[in-house]
Amino acid sequence: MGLQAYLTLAAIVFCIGLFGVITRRNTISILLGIELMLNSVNINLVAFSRFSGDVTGMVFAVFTICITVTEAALGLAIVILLFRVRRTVTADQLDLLKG
Amino acid sequence: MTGDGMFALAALLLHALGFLVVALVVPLRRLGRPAAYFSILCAVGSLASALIAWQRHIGGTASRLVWAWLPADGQTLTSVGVLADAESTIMLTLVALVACLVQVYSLGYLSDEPPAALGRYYAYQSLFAFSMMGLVLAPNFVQLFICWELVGLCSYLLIGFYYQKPEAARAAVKAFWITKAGDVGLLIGIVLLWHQSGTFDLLEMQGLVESGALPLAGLSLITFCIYLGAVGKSAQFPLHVWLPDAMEGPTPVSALIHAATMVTAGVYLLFRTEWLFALTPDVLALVAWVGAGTALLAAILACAQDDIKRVLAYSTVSQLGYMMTAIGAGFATAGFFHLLTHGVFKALLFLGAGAIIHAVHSNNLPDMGGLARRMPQTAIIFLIGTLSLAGIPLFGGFLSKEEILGAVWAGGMTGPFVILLVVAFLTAFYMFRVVFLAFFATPAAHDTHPHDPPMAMALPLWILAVLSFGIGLYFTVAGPALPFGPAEAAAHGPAWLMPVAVGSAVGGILLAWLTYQRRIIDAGALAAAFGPLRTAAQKRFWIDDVFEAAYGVVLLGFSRAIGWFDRYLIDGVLNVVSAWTLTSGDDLRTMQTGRVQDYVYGVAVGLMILLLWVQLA
Amino acid sequence: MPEWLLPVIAPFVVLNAIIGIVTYVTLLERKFAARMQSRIGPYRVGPHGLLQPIADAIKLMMKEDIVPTAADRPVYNLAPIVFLAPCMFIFATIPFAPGLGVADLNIGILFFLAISAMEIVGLFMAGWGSNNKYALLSAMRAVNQVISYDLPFIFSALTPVLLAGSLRLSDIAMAQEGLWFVFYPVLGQLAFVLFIVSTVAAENRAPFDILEAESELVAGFRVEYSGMKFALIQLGEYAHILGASFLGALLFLGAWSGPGPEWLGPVWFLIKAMCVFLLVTWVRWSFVRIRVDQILALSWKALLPMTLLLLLATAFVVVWRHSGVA
Amino acid sequence: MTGEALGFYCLSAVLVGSALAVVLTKNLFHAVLWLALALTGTAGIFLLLDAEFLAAVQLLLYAGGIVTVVVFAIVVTERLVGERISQTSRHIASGAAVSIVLAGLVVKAIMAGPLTSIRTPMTGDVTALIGETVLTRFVLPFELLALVMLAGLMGAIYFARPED
Repeated sequence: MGLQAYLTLAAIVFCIGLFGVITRRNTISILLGIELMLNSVNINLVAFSRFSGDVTGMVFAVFTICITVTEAALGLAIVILLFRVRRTVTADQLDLLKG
Repeated sequence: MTGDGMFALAALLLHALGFLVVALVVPLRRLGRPAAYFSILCAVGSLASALIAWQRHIGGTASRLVWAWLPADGQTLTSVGVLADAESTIMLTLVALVACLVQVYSLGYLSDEPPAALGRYYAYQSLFAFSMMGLVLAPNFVQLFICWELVGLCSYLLIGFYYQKPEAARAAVKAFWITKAGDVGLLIGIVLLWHQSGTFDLLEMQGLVESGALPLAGLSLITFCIYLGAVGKSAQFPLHVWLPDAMEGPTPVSALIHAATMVTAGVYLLFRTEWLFALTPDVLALVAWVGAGTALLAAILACAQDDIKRVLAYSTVSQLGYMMTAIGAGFATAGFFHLLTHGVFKALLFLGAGAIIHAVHSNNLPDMGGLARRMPQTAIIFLIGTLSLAGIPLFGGFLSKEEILGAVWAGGMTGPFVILLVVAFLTAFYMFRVVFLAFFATPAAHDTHPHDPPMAMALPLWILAVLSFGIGLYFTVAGPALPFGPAEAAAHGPAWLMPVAVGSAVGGILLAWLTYQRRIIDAGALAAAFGPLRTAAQKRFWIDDVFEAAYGVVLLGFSRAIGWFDRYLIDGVLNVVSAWTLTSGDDLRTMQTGRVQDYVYGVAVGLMILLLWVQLA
Repeated sequence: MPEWLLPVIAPFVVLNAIIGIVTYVTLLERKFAARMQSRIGPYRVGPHGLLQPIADAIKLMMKEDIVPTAADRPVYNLAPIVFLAPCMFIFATIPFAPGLGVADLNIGILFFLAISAMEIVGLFMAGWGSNNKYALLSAMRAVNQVISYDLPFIFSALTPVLLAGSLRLSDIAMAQEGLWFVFYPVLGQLAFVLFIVSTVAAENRAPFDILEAESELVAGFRVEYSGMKFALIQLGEYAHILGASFLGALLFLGAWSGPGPEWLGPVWFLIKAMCVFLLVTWVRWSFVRIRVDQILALSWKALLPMTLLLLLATAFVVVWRHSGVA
Repeated sequence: MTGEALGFYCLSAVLVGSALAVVLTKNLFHAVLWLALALTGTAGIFLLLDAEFLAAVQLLLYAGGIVTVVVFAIVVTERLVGERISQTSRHIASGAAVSIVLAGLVVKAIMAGPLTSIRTPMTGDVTALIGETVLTRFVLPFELLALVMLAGLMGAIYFARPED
């Protein structure tokens, strides 16, 4: 399988994740969509790395995974805090920034 | 030559120094008396310099000391400095003298003021003197105009010295605005003149006029505009209304304004530009007629006043009318001479009145009476001033009045001449009315015990008294060797002039004596005889009312129109604009849903468009 | 035997062997526990109760499969499989003798740890899918505990990795030809103790069995399960313990090394693994349960720093020895 | 069809299918489980790309870590309150349109480019290489990453601290 196949797969997964981020109402679901998007990024990194024979991409994937884990922990902590304060995790109602 | 100019400059700058030090060194100003001493010191130095300058220039030589100022198009548009000649230095001396004496006098008169106010007063005084001197010595119209405005400002500040008093504040504003109305004319005139001649410089312009290089077209308008400035400043009809109200300031200030500064500025301006006015005889005739009318009007008004300062104020207006008439008749020198003598004796009268007020604590004539016995010095001094004003021989006023009457007669103006004779009669009458009522009539019930003023006030009074008597005596004894050209001498009127003039004055005195001292003629009956006139006089000929009405109708109406315009048109446009902004803001802000997802959505759409663009392009 | 058949046969054999072993490991534990408590244990079925596990299995298979009405059916049904799968997968990486194993990956130990961490997903599915308060609480506790103890578990397992210099399990086994890592001065003993403690906790066994604490949560996350599904969960649990025991034997006890011919290697390995298993069981039946907060505190405040320090010390030793040799 | 291709297509189907399930399923808990499957599928993709280490890390951190944390969050926010929040979505049509068009455009761009399909052989142990690279060339980012993670964890602890 060529590089194109992997990249295409990653692109599709990315767009599915994007769809989730755009359409979901629950904050946690949005987070899931983000995880999907980041995951597809990792596929890209590893694929490029493998096909170019350079390990750098994989190193970056490792970094990405670490950052993602941190982000997930932090994001969920925020979700919990939000819930505590506003008794909801529906993104529609978290619009204090509304102009 | 230059060295001669230096003394005039020194006289000018010493007052500037006094002002700057007193104004800027706040602790000194707060102390009051030390500031006053410093200011007086400067004034004395200034007087000495002015005297020396006068001495140097008495022969008629002029010296110019100027520095370039306002560069324009690579050349100097105008300069700044001093133009010292016989006329300006003598005027300078008068200003320095009166300013110095008034400052000394104020030390006694204002001894009850709080120190800070006293310091402020002396700062104003120094600035006032400096401004007037700058005006007197101005070598060009620009400096003249600037100093002219400074004088207006200082009179505003000093008239409103008791700014806690609403009347004083109102009087100050009134003086400021009415003189400003004239100043607008002056400014327009100066600019028009510059447009015609291409220069601001007095000497250059005089040269142009004498060589006939100045185009005559439209010159009448220019001189009329300049005359407007003088009308405002010198309280000519109809802009004289501010001067009586200016009495709200401290009495020494009135002395300064009436005698040497402010009101004399207009006469001095016309005198300085006499050669220009000579080119426009119609304007000169106007000047003469307005001057005569003002003199009569003010004299009548003065007869009906009970406030001693108001009587003196109207007499000033009246005398300014005299000077203007002389200038209008074409004999500016006569007017200038009267200006000088008047400056001395009017300062004397005002300061004397100040001494009376200081003693009696009232401005009202009925509150006074029999003061001659209690304040003999003041009585003598005031009498000297009064006699001088009435034009009794041997006194300073006599000579200059004679000269004016002669000049007007020589100028062929019979109407003004007759008016001026009547005014001379009225002048003697109302001044002696004051003298009899204040000093000789039955004393009113006094709670206080009036006495002669303290040394600081008495000294200037005596100096002025000696001067006003001395001038008359000197010229009478030394003969008609007046320092004013042969034309003046030739203009001396016919032989019957002097007896008639003196007679009318004595007649006025006699009438006053009969009415107010002997009470042979009932004052009420006299008033009844002139019923309508008296009523009119008490109403000040409704001029103030006319002004008020004009203000009400014209100014308020105009303001309302402007207000309507502003409220409904300008604001309307603004409201429409702001409403539009608000609505569009409201519409636009719906984009800001505050939901992060929507922003992600926007990013995705943007990315999509970008990709589309890249791939389709 | 054709070459391609080996990858098919090997897992099949291993899987069946594991199932068999696990079945009898339960009997071993019951007998061992009974002896500790001065009982006899299963004795009736077969000689000395040797057929008891078979009987249990048959009994469980014949039981009615009950699904609670409120349960999240797909999740509930899938949970045992998801739970069991990683527990079985971990054996794929373990070499039972030189060359005898499903896949001797070059990152074997990491893979083992990763797969065993997946167990929590099945556990949670079971707890959630049952839609039962006890089950959910149990799952929550499991999450807390597993997350907390995964780290010390991994770190303590990394000490032998550092000593051997490889992530490949067979390399680690080979490295102990001369000296079992459990006998490695200081480091080995400390690592082994920490490993045992972490294993007990990671396997949710007493004294760290708060997630199934009978007196509080009845039976924990599997309270709603019955019949074959219950059997699968039990199987998975014991398989996991067995896998951890094999790992312990491999990491610290020299794996298949032992006296006798080479074919005895797997036997030695099994015996060593059973020793580790009995050690864990011994702990299980000897200590009383401790509270949730105590468990978490022990992990974060004691085990984690200790394992980290140990790892650091090991790294220093390794570097020092390498430079010393060089 | 080679084994690799077979594996790729199977894993792709699993990955795409479970990803779709993540964003489409109504039950939040199911979505998380689907995500776990998707992540596991990704680990499989990594294996196909000879990145065993990454696959292991993926399973260890993602599948083991993130999924548990997410479930934890769900429980804290939803189940313990006692009400079941059903998953709803909004502008599905336009969101789907945008996503599909975007995917199409990206895939078109990928297909347009001349991309290699030959794997450059990697010398040596990939895991060891990654380790070496991390500790030599990328040691500074690595340390920074450690710092970021520390800060992130402290932030998470701060956010989720018990209410005083």
